[in-house]
Amino acid sequence: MAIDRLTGEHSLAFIRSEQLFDYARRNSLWYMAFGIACCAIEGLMSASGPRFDFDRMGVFFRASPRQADVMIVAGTVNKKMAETVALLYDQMPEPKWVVAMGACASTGGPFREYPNVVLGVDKIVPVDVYIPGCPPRPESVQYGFIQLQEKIKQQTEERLAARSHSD
Amino acid sequence: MTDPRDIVSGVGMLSEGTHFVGEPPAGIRRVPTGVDGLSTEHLVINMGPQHPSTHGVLRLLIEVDGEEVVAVEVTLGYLHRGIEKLAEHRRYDQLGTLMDRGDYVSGMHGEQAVALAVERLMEIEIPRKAAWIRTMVAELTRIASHLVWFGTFGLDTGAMGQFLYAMRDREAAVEILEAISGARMMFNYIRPGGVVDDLPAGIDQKILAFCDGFETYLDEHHALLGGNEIFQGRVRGIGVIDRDTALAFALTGPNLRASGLGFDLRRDRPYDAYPELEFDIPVGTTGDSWDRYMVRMEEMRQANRMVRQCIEGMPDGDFKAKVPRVLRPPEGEIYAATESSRGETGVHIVSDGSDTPYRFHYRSGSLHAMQALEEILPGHLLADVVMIVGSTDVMLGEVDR
Amino acid sequence: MNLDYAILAGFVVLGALFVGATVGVSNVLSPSKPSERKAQIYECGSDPVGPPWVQFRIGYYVYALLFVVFDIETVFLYPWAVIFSDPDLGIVIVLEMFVFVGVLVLGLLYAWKEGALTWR
Amino acid sequence: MNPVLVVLLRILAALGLMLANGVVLIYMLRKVLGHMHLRLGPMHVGPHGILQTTMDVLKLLTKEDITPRGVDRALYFIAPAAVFVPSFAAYAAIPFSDSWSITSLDTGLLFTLAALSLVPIGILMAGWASANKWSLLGGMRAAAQQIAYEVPLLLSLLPVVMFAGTLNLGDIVRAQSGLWFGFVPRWFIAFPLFWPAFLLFVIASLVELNQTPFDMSEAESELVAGFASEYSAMKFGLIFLSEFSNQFIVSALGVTLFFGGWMIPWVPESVVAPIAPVVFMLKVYTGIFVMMWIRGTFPRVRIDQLMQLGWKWLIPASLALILVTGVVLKVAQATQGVTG
Amino acid sequence: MRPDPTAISSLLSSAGVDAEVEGTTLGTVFRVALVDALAALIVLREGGHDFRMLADMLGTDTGDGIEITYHLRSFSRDEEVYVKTSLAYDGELPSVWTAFPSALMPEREIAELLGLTLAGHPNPRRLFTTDGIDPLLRKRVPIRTLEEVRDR
Repeated sequence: MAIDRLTGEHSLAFIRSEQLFDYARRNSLWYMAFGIACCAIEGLMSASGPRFDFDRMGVFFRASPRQADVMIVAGTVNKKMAETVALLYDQMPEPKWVVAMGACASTGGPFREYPNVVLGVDKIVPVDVYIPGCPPRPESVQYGFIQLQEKIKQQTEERLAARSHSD
Repeated sequence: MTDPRDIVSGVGMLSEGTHFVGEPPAGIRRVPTGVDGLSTEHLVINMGPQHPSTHGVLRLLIEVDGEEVVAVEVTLGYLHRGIEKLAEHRRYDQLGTLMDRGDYVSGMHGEQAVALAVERLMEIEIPRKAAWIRTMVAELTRIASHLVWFGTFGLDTGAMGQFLYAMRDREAAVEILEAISGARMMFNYIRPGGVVDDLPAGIDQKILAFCDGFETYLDEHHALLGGNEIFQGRVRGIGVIDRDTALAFALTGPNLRASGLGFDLRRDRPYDAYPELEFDIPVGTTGDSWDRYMVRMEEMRQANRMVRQCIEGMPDGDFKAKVPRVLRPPEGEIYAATESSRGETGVHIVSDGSDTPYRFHYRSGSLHAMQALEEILPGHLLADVVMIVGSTDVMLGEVDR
Repeated sequence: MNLDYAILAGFVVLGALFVGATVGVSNVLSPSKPSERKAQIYECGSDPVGPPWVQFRIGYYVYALLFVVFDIETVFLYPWAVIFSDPDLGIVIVLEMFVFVGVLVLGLLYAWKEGALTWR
Repeated sequence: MNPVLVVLLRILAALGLMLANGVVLIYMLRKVLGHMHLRLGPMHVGPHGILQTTMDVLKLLTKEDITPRGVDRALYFIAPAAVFVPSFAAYAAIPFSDSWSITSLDTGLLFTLAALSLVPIGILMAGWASANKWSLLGGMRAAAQQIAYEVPLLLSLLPVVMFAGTLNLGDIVRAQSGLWFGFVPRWFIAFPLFWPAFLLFVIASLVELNQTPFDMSEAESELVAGFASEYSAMKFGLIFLSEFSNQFIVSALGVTLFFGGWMIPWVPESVVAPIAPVVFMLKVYTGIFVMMWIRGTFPRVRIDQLMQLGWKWLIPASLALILVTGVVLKVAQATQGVTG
Repeated sequence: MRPDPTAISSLLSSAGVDAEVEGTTLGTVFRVALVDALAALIVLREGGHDFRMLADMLGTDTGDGIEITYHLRSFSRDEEVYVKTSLAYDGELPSVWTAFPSALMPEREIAELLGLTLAGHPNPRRLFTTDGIDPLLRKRVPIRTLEEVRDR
């Protein structure tokens, strides 16, 4: 994504450096403090609380989207909120990820029949990890973050595989 | 008697010319400051929907002069998800799930309101034990809910520690509620006719241990935050809602009691086991943020006392009355309300005799507190806005519904 | 010593170079996907309302003026403090300072009386 | 050796120290706050999460650098440097031991204070240039509080200078060597006369550092991220870094001026000399720990209360302090010749 | 808690408001004409019964119009009454905020979700939804069907 501008996308220099940077990225996932509804209590408050303590994994909150890596969509997104979610996602710097937390953010949840509710936040922004539950327990959110780390890890592995394939 | 029009002064100050989401309002207005040629321009700031301390998705359009707030307009609807509409398509025993997600921090009170309304409409007499269990879980929920308020209020002032200590105690309360109902937040435990299930074996020891611990923890919490000079300096005399304003805006719950009017549904419209319990109702004097803080702290203490009484005097018997599998209340209309953590949580049901309500209305304490905000915020500093919003403890889930 | 001041100059130059270098390296390493909405000023997830650069409260500038006076006076106090312990100067040095600080205090009192110290 | 090389090496050493400080202090903050809040803090990267800050820096290095539309471009780019350079330059005069310091400026104290007081100008620049209302308010608050507390900070250190008779930080430490009455170390903090000065210094320096309970310029619950709201990637990282570096500088100043710098009481100078820098660093880190402790427990003051406190209490108090100290010192000098 | 209906209806008629008393499961309900609603509320507030709080307000789509219910509470006498009035679909609802400021937002909500217009309201804009959304609480506006939800 970056050194590739100098050395090309399949260069070893690029892939190796991305391997290092992906390691850094997945261990320093700062999320944007943006609680919409019920899930915010479980996913953001309890999560940073003494019992679950996401800080252990380097998952830490920043209030401004300019300094965030992950957006946790924690709650029902309706048509009025959709613009805000999209704007905040756009304002985050690359590389960035989205976690759809709970049934509402994934599909609309218990409110999916109401015409004002958006059927899942993936209609607005690309979602990387879906966490089921209404609301998911903080442990589930933790597991979701571990899955996100796995996903970041896979990026470089896929690049390596593509390189050996092209050779 | 005060004319309400004297109380309401700032309404619509920001709304010269119509503006909707995305469209800028009139913007800057020049206001002469008395010095020739020197004038201050007002700044219009968007606070929210994404802001660390608007407690969800509240959006305040604030017009400031320097840091002083001149006018405020509250914009709602970022969490409007149609609880009232969807309830018209749910059976009566399913309404609790929606109410849980309305005021999501104190779900039990919403469920209780629905259950009371349906029981009154169908004239169901619930067993004594069911009433006692309901009262106990409602008070436990009140503790859990006020702890969230306490933690975020501390966070609003910049005291991180209080938030984390409050979360620790909340985890303990939530664990008990989970053992009873099976869920941490969305309980769906109180149903028309009683409760879903009996108390699990051995839970009374756990609850008593929690009550003992919480008594001392509460003193610690109060000493840490309320005993701090800086904190007192920030909340005393800030955001005063006097009695007339509180009545005019129909505030209920702790916000009303802080203004000096001791109206409490648990005592004045008794329901479930409250007539048999002993508890005090804290009442404030001036209605400033400090009074609201003190009222809520004392409510936690009283709630703890009630939980203890409930456990000690828990009667034997059934936990659920004999109710038909599908509830079909007779045609009619009913209003039932419970004293929730944020005020009067009322349920207004219009029944047409079928198994779903014809019209379901959810009256929430937070919406009315929200209206009062527009009125009391002007004149304060920007930093106070956060404190006042925090002290009224609005929950956007039940504002937008 | 002259070397000391050379070092100070070096600090400024090298510090600026370091900032430039890190930002430069970061720009090489980082992806860049500019977009219209990304470049929009952040305002809590809504579109900004009105421009931010307004004529700010006059109170701030009054403080700035007061500060300039006090800060310069304070800097004058430092050379005085350095030679304060010199036994040759005796009690006179204290009396002189009473006059100097007295003028400052008078100024402060005047500003206080005019209400310039009240934050609004 | 080539003097240019010497200069370069010394500056690079300072740069290394600053970066190391930033990394260690951010890790320390997260750990200290974590344990105070019944949590663990970073645990996953390296033993006890010791590499956590390194990961954060690496990540920030590879984040996209956003320049929003409508910012004042020149100022927006200069601001991180304007925050970073002065706080870096402040390392120049800190005496780590009798012989170890990057320079031994004769005006060391004045220079360090001057460097520190330049930082808020960078903050104001960042706040203004960002074209963001929260940033603007943050920058304005930073400027206002810096203005109000610059004077008490400068005045609170005057008694020390009056007593020591020098502005050279190394010489000020040397003036604190020896024992008083044979058992009280001659550190300035041991003299009751300097206690009010120390109190003033602590309050004023916490304000200058934008530290809790005076962190109004980046008050997270009020101003989102304050003056840094619009900064992303490494620009934000540099601002963040210099903030922690400033903590180090202020703590080092406090140790130098009041706590006897690199010295250990009752232990002869020659014994301490080999480990003097370690002693100094330990003292400085203790000071920073206290700042973090305050940060973990205190709520935030409101801006008008802060300004009232500054202009109406601290400035008159510090002026009175100078006069009282002057009279007491002269009287003592006349009667027994304590100084000399 | 239930006040004496005769005393209140005589109070209302003395102010020139015709009110029909209904004793339902809800409580004491007075049905008044739309034009009299504000006057009735003011009388209840200022008359001897001291109904100082408009505790709640709701609108119902009855099938042939909109029915508005005002829920009043008196603290000095510990009484609650309900005042009902009806108007046609898309009708104009006169604001009662001059008597009870707590009606400000509920009125906006009712007007928006039941498709009414507000008269005499200082800020008669939408409260919850964005422009172009149907009055969702009307019975004619359906919720999404299961098929729509499944297809997403």
